[in-house]
Amino acid sequence: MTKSNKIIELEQVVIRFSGDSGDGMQLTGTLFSNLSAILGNEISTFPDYPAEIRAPHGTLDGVSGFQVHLGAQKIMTPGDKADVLVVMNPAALKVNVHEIKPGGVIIYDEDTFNTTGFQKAGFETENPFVELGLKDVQLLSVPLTEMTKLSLEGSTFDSKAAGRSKNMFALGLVCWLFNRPIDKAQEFLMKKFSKKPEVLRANIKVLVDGYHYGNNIHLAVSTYRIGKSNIEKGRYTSINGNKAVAYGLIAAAQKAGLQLFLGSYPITPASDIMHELAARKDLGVRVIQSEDEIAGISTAIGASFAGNLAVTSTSGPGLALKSEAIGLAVMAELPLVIVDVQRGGPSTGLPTKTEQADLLQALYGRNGESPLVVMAASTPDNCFDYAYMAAKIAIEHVTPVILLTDGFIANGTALWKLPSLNDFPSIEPPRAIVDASEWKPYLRDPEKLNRYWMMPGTEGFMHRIGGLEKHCITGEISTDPVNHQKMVDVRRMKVEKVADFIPPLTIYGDEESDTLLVGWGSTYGHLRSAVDELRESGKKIALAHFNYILPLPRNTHEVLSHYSKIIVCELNGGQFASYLRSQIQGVTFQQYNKVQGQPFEVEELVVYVSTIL
Amino acid sequence: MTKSNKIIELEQVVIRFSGDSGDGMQLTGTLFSNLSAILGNEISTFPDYPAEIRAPHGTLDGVSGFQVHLGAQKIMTPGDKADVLVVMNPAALKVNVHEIKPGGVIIYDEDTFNTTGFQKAGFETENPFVELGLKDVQLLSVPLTEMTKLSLEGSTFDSKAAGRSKNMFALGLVCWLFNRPIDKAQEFLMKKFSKKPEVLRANIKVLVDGYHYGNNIHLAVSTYRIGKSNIEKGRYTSINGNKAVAYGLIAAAQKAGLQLFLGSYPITPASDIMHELAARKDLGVRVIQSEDEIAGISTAIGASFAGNLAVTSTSGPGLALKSEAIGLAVMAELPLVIVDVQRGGPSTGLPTKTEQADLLQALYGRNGESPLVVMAASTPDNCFDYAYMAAKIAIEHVTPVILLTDGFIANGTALWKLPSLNDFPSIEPPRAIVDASEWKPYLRDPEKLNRYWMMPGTEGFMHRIGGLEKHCITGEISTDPVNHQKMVDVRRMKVEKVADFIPPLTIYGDEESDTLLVGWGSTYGHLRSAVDELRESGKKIALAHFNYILPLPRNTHEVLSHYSKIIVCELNGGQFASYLRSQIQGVTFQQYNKVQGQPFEVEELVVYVSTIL
Amino acid sequence: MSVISYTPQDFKSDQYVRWCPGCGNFAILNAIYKALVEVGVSPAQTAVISGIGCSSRLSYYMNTYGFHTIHGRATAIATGVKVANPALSVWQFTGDGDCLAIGGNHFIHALRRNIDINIVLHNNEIYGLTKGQFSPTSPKGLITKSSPFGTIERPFKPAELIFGAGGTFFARTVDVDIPTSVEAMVAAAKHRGTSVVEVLQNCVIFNDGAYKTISTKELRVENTILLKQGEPMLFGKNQEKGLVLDGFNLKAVMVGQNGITENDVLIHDATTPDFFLHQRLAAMSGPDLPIAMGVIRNVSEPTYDEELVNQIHEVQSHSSVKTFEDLLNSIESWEI
Amino acid sequence: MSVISYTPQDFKSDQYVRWCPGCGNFAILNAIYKALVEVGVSPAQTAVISGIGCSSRLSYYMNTYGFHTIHGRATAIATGVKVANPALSVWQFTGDGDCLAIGGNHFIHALRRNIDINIVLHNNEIYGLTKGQFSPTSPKGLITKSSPFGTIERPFKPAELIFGAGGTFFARTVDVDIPTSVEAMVAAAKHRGTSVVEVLQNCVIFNDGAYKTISTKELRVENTILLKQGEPMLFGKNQEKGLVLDGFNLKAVMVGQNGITENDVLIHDATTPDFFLHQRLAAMSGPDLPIAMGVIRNVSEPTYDEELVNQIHEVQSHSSVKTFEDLLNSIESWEI
Ligand SMILES: Cc1ncc(C[n+]2csc(CCOP(=O)(O)OP(=O)(O)O)c2C)c(N)n1
Ligand SMILES: Cc1ncc(C[n+]2csc(CCOP(=O)(O)OP(=O)(O)O)c2C)c(N)n1
Ligand code: SF4
Ligand code: SF4
Ligand SMILES: [Mg+2]
Ligand SMILES: [Mg+2]
Repeated sequence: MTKSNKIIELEQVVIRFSGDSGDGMQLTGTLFSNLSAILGNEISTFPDYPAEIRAPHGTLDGVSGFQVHLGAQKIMTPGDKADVLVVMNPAALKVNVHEIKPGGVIIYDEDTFNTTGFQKAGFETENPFVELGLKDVQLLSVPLTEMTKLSLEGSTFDSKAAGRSKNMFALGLVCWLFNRPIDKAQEFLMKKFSKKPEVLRANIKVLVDGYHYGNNIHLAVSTYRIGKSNIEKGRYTSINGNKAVAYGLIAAAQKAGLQLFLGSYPITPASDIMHELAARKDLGVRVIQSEDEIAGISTAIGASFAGNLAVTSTSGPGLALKSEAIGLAVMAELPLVIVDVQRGGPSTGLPTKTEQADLLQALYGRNGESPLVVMAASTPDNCFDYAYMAAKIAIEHVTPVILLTDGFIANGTALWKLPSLNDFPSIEPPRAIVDASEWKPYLRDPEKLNRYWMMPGTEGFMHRIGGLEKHCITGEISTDPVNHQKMVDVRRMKVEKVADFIPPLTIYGDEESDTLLVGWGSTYGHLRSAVDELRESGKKIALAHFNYILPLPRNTHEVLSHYSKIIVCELNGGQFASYLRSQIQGVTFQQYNKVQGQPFEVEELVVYVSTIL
Repeated sequence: MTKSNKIIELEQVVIRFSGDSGDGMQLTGTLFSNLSAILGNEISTFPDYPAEIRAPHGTLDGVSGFQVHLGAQKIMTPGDKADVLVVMNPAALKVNVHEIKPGGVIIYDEDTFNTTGFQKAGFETENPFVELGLKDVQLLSVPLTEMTKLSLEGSTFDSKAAGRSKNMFALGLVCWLFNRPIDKAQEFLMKKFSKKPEVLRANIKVLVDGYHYGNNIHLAVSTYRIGKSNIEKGRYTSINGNKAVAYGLIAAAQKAGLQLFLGSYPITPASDIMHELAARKDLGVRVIQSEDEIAGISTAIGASFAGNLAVTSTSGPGLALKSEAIGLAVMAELPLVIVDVQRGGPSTGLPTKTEQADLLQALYGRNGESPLVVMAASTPDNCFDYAYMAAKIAIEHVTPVILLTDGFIANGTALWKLPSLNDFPSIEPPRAIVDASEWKPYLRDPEKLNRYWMMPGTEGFMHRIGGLEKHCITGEISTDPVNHQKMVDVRRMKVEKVADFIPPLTIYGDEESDTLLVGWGSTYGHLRSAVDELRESGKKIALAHFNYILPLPRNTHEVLSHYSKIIVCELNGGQFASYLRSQIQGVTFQQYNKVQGQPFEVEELVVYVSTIL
Repeated sequence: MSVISYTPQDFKSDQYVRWCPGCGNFAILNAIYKALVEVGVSPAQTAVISGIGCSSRLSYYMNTYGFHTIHGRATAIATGVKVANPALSVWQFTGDGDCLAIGGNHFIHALRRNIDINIVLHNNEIYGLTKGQFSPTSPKGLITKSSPFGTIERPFKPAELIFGAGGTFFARTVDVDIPTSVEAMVAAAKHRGTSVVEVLQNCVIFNDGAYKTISTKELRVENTILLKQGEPMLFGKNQEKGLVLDGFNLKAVMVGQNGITENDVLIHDATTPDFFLHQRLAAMSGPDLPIAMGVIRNVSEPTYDEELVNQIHEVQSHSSVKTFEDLLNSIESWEI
Repeated sequence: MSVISYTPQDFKSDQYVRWCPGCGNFAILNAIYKALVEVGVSPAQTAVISGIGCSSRLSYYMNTYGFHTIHGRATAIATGVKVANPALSVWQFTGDGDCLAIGGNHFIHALRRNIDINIVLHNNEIYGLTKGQFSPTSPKGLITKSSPFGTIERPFKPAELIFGAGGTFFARTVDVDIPTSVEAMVAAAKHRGTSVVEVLQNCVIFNDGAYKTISTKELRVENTILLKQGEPMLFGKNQEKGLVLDGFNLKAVMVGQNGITENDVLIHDATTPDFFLHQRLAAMSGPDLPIAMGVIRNVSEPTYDEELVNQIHEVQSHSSVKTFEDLLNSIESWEI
C-alpha cells in the first residue's frame, strides 16, 4: 500500500487539513497557506465547513476541512484532490476518502483511530482503510495526540487543553514535509495569540516539536519541494473574497470622497463583510446591524438618499427579502451596492455550501420593469476590484448594482498584491451642473442618462422622490401613460448605457477554436485551469468568462457568434445559459451544470470537454 | 359639429361614463352593463379609477371612468374608444378627449360646464370643445344637475344630496338612448339600497325622470338598437376577475373536500379577493388579514402544512416581499396558491393601472433553483377556471402555484354563465398510499413526482419538514452533494410533469398563416379581437395565447416552429418573449410591447400587424 | 439652532394637496408647517421620510428634502438617513398601517435603539389609501371592507407598544387641535432620540367620527386633559377637575370637593425614566377619565446616532489607520 | 384531554441532537419532553414550528408534526397552523434573533391577536447559528463579531415588549432549571392565547456565562424568586425574604425584621388584567432584587382562533349559503 519515499519536486501541490470542528483546521490551513505565500508561492484555499450547527465530536457531520493549493504559478483553484491529506480522526478520513489523489499521502492521528473513533464515524470494522477500499495511497500514522501531550508535559496545560494544540503538531510536521520556514509560523502565532501568552507558548512549543518530529524520524513518505513562483514583485497578503469586498468598498468610498455606510443582517456566508466593516470605525465606516434584511437595505437606501456610499450585504434568502426595496432604489434612482454572497438554495438550502443559483433572482426578482446592473466577481482577490467597480458604477450611473460572489470565493483565499489606489479610476459623484433654480430631480446626464444625486443638507436643491411613477423631469407623481412608457424606457436605457463603460469581452485560450466554454463568476479558476490542461494536451479550446452580466459587454454577440459550439458551465441549473438565450438570438448554447453545493473540479471539466470535442 | 339624428342598428357599442370620483360613475356603469347583460347582450367592462388618493373635486386627477362594451357577440374587450361618452364635468371631458370615436355622442352636464368647472379642469377658454379641437362628434347638452334637483323638489333631500343622484338621471337617459328596460334598473336599485328606503326612492325617481326626459324631448342625437347575442342559454351574471378568483378557490376547496384559507394583506388591485373571501364565513372560509405580506404567505404556508387549501393574494410589491417564503413552499413541497394581481411597476409604480410586468418575478424571483408552476388567467370570467385549476395543480402536484391576473381583468367584468361543479374535474389531495410505518415524507408519486401530503392530526404520520436541503426520501437534513443534485432535479421535474396534465397549445385564426401573434394572460380579448378584425379584412393571421407558462404546454415548440414570423405582444418590456427565447431554441421571436399602465387597444394592434404583414 | 427665521411658506412645496376634503391630514400638515418654523432648522437641513398611505403623501407637500418610500419601511429608511448624516433634522410621517402593521418591526427597533428621528403617527384606525380595511389600531368589532362581520382582533395601544419597546418620547394630539400638535411636534424635535407624536386623525371617508368625542374644543375641554410638564393634572372647563392616584390607578376628582385641594392633584412629569405613570396616563379613556393629550413621556437617554459617532471618534483617537493605505499597511503582508 | 398517557420517549424523534456539548438547549429539550407528557396531547395532535437558529433546530428532535421554517417567520406560520386547525396543540421554538429581530413584527401581532400558540423563546442574548453576532437582547456594550467595540444598542426587555403588545401570558425560566421550565411550559399549554416562555439559555460558545448568576441551584436560591400563583412572594434559602411595595416600586425585605411579617409580603397574582405588577416583577434584576422566575402573567382573554370560529358559526347559523351552489344561487343572476 505504500510506495518508496522520495523527494518530489513539484510545480504545485494540494494539501487538505481535515478534522473535527474543534480541531482548529481552519487556523492550521490558513497559517500553512500564508507561510507558503511568504515563500513566494501562489496560493488558493477553500475552507469546507460543516453545516452551521456544531455536530457531536468525532461524527461525520462535525468534520471541518481546509484545502490549500500552492505552487509556482497559475494556481487558479484550491485544487480538485489532495496530494496530502491530514486527518485528525476517522470521521475526517471517511468524509474525505474521495478527495485524495492516487499516490497521495494520508497523515492521520493514530490516537483517534480506535474503536470509539471508528464507531463515531460509522465504520463497521477496525480497519477503516480497507473498509473504504483505499488503495494507492501512502499512509503516515502519527500519534498526534500523544506527542502533543508529551510536548506539553510539565506545562500548566491539562491534557484536555493540550489535546487542542495537536493541530500545531500537525502543522509543524507538514511544514517539515514541505520545507516551510518554522520561524515565520512562529511570528504568525505571536500576532494571533499576543494577548494569551500562555497559549502562545504552548502552541509554539508543539509546533516546533512537530517540525522536529518529522525531521528526526525521517518519516517514510515522500517529501516535497515546490518551485517559487515568478509573480510580479511587490507586497502581498492573502485575502478571502469577503474581506476583499469590504476593502474594495472602503477604497471606493475614499476615492469618491464619500462616507461608507453598510446596513446588513447576519447571514452565512456573507456575515464576514459586515464583521470586517464594523471593525473599521477607524475609517469612519458606519455599520448598522439591522433587525432584518429589509431594514438592512432600507437603512442603506436612506443613507444613499442622504449622500453616503451605501451598501447592503446578504446571501440568497436575504436578497429575496430585499426584492421590494431594491425596486424602490430602481424607481427612486439612487446609488446602492447590493452584495449577494450566494449559497446553496432554494430556501434556507445549504447555507455553508456554494452555488451560483441567485443569478436570475438578481436579474429579475422584482415587480415591474425594474432594471439594474448585475456583475460578479470571479476570484477571492478580484472581489476587491469588482466591489470597487460596483461602487463606481452605482455612484456614477446613480443606480443600484448587484454584485454576486459566492461561498467559494467569499471564504476561499488567494494571494493579493496590495493595490495602490492611484491605479484605480476616479469616482465622481454626479452633482447637478445647473443652478438650483433650474435643476429638476429627474434631469439627466445626456451621456449616461443618470439623474444627478443631490443630498439633504445642500442649500437650494430641496426635492422629493419616491416609489410611485414620476414625471420624467420634475419627479412629480404621474400616471400619464406616455410618461410611464418614457420612464420605463429610460430606466432600461440607463442600465444599458453602462455597457459603454465596461471592458469588452475577451477570449482566453484558442480564439480560433470551434468550441467555447462560457462561464461567469467564481468558476473562473476551474474553467481556466481546465482550458489550460486541455490545451496542454493539444486540444483547441477557448474560454469567455463574464464579470459583467447586466448589461453584457457590447461585443458579446459578436464574440460568441464566432463559435459553433458554446457550452455554458455553471453551478446552477443553467441560469446564465437561459439568460444568454434570451439576450442573444441566433446562437445556440449548450450547458454543463452542477448543483451539488461544491465548486467544479478541473478534472471533471477536462473529462467532459474532452468527450464533446 | 353635429350630424342628423337617426336610429343606428349596431352589432356592438361602447359607452363610457366619466365624472368626478364622487359622481357614482362606477355604479352607473355597473348597472348599465348588467341591464344590457340581462337583455342578452355580451358585455365587457373596465373601470378606470383615478390614482389611489381622492383628488379635489372637479380636477383632472379626480376623474373616474367606467367603460362598457356591449353587443350581440364576440365582445372580448371593453372596447377601444367610446361611441357614447357621458361626462359629468369639464375635467371628465378633457381626460377622455381621445377616448371618443369619430361621429360619437358626448352627453354632458351643462350645469357643470361653467367658468369654475373650466378653471378646475385647466381650460383656458370658455369653450372646451373648441379648445380641445373636438370635431365630428355629436354633442348633447343636458342640464343634469338642474333636472335632478327639479326631479327631487319637495323631497327631503337638500340640493347637495340631490346633486349626488345626477348619475341616475344620466343612467335613465342612457337607458332611453339604448332601449334598456327601466324596470330592471329599478330592481337592481331596490337590492342595492334596500336598507336606505329614502335614498332608494330618490334614485328611482331621478332614474325614471331621466328616462322620460330622453323620451319626451327626443334628443337630437342618434339612438341605438343593439342585436341580441346568440350565446348559450343559461343563467348568467356579470363578474369581475377578483370575484371570479375568489369563487374559483371556493369551488376548488369544496371539490377537494378541504377548508379554504386565505392569508393576505390589502393591496390595490388585489384587495377585493380578500374582501370577497372574508365575507364568506358562511362557507367556513378562514381569512387572516395579516400584518404584512410576509405574514400573509407565512400563515398560508402554515395552513397548508395543517391541511387546508391555502392561498395568499397580492400584487407586485407584495409578491416581491413573499419571495423568500415562496422558496420555503418550494423546498418544503407544500400546496399553495399565490395570486398576483399585477399592476404598474416598478416599486409602488402605478397602483391603479394595469401591466403584465411581474412575469419574470413570478418565474425567477427566488434564491436558488426554485421552480414552481406559473399560470395566468386571460379574461375576468376565466379567472374562475384558472383559480380552480391553480388550486387543483397545487393540491395534486403538491407545489406552490403562482396565478397571474392583472388590474385590467381583476376589475373589469364579463358575462359569466353560472357553472356547475359537476363539469369541473375532481381534485384529489394525494395522501400516503402506504402504512405509516413504511411512509417517508419525501416518498413520491411515480407519475407526478409529488410527495404525499400528510397533515398534523393524522395518527402515525408524524414527520418533520423544513427549508434546509433534505434527504430525498427521509426528509432528514442532508448536505450530501449528490443528494442535493437529485433534489434539485426532482423539484424541477415535478414541475415539468405538470405539462402532462394541462391542455396543449391551440391556435386561433389561420393556422396556416405565416405570422403568429403570441400573447399570454389578460391581453387575450384584445389580441383575439385584433385577429378577428384582421381576418375580416382579408389578412391571414393566427394567435397562440398562453394560460400555462411554467411549464409550457408540451407542444409549444412544435406549434411555434410552424410560423416564420412570431410576434409576442405584451404589456411589459418583453418578458414573455425573453422567457420563450430562453426555453425555445431555434425560433425567432419579435416583440410588440406597451408599458403605459393601459390595456392594448384593438386598433393599435390591427394597425401594427397590418404594417408588418 | 439658526439665526435665520422661517415662515410656514418656506416649508410648503408647490404641490396640490390631494387629500379628501375634510380629511384630518390637512390640519396635521398645517401643524407641521408651524412646528418647523419654531424648530428653526432650514428646509435644506430637514429630511421628511414617509411610507405609503394617505398620510404618507405628506412628504410631497413639504419644501424640504423628501422621500415617499415604500409601505412600512419609512422608519428603517429614516434610520439610515439619520445615521448617514446626523446633522439632519429627520421626520417621518406614517399611518397606523404603515407604522404598526407592515412597519411594526422597524418601529419597535427604532424605539429600542433610540435613533434621533421624529415620527408623526397619523392614527385614523383604518387603512385609508387602500379604501377601508381595518388596521392594527381599529377597535375590536369595527365593520370594514375586510371585516364585514366586525374585526375579531384586539387593537394595539400605540403608547403601550412604544413604552414596551423602550420608547423615550410619546405625545398625543388630535388633528383638529393644531396648537397642541405644534407644541408636541416642537417638543419631539427638541427631544433627542426616537420621538413619537400620535395624532388622532379623522378619515372622513372610511372611518368618520372615530374621534368624535374629542372633535371640538368644547368636547375636548370635557373629555381630555392637556398635560404640561411640571404642572398639576387639572382639566375641565374651569380646570376644576384633577387626577389623583387611587392605588395604582388614576382617578378623576373635583378639586375643592371632599376636602381635595390642588395640592392633592398629581404633577405631570414626562421625564421620569420609569414609565408607570406615563402608561397610566396614556391608557386613560372615557367616560370616567379624560383622554390624555400633549407630551406624556419625554425621557433623556443616549441616542444611537450619538453613540455611533462617539464610538467612531473614540476608535479613531486610538487608531493610526486613517486611510485605506494605512489599512493596507496595518495588515499582515509580505514582500515577494 | 386524553385518557392515553404518554412518556417522554413518545415525543422524541430518532434524530441525533446536534447542539454543541454543554449548550443550554439540551435542557430545554428535556423540559419540553416532560412538559408534553403532562400536557397529555398526542404527538399526532401536536405541531412544532420553528424558525432558523440553533434553538430552532428543536423541531427535528420532536416526534410530532414538525416544521423547521425560515428565519423569523415561525410565529406567522404557527398562526396559520392554528387557525387552519384549532384542534392542534401548536408550539413554537425560537431564538432571540428569530423571534425579536427579524421576527419581531409577527411576534407582536400574534400577542395582539392572542392566537392560541405556545412560544418558547430561547434567549441566549446572541446569534448562535451565525456564529456570534449581538442580538436585540444582548446587553449594551457586549463585544461580539459584529460589535468589536461593544454594542451601542439598548436591548429589548422581552417581558416589557410582550406586555406592551398586549401579551396575556409570560413566564421566565433558566435552561438548567428543568422543573421550573416544565411547569412554565405546562402552564403555557393550558393558557388559551399566546403564551411566551422565555428561557434564559446559555450559549457556551458565543456568550458563555450570560446567566452565570443564576446558573446553579445555590445561586438561584440567592438571586431569584420563583413566583407561584396565589402565594406570597418569598425567596431566599429559608424563604426569609419577601417582596413588598415601596411606592410604585418593589422592595426586598427580611420577613421578621423591622416588624415585617409574612402578611406584609405581596401575594402573586398572575391573572390580573392590569400588567403593572407583572411588569415590575419582570423588570427586577440583581443585586437588590431577585430575578423573577415562573409564571409572571397569565390572563384570560378571548383568543383569535376561538373568535374566528365563533364568528363563522354565528354567520353560518344565519346564512342559507352552505355550498358553492348556494352561493351562486344567492347572487344576482339572470336567464339568457
Ligand atoms: C408592500 C405593499 N403592501 C401593501 C400596499 C398597499 N397599501 C398602501 S397604503 C396601505 C395602508 C394604508 O393605511 P395607513 O398606513 O394606516 O395609512 P392611511 O392611508 O390610513 O393614512 C396599504 C395596505 C403597498 N402599497 N405596498
Ligand atoms: C432570511 C435569513 N436571514 C438570515 C439568516 C441567518 N441566520 C440564521 S439563524 C440567525 C440568528 C440566530 O440567532 P437566534 O435566533 O438568536 O438563534 P440561536 O442560534 O441563538 O438559537 C441568522 C441571522 C437566515 N437563515 N435567513
Ligand atoms: S381616505 Fe381618509 S385618510 Fe385618506 S385622504 Fe381620504 S379622508 Fe383622508
Ligand atoms: S452555538 Fe451556542 S446556542 Fe448554538 S448550539 Fe452551540 S452553544 Fe448552543
Ligand atoms: Mg391609517
Ligand atoms: Mg440567540
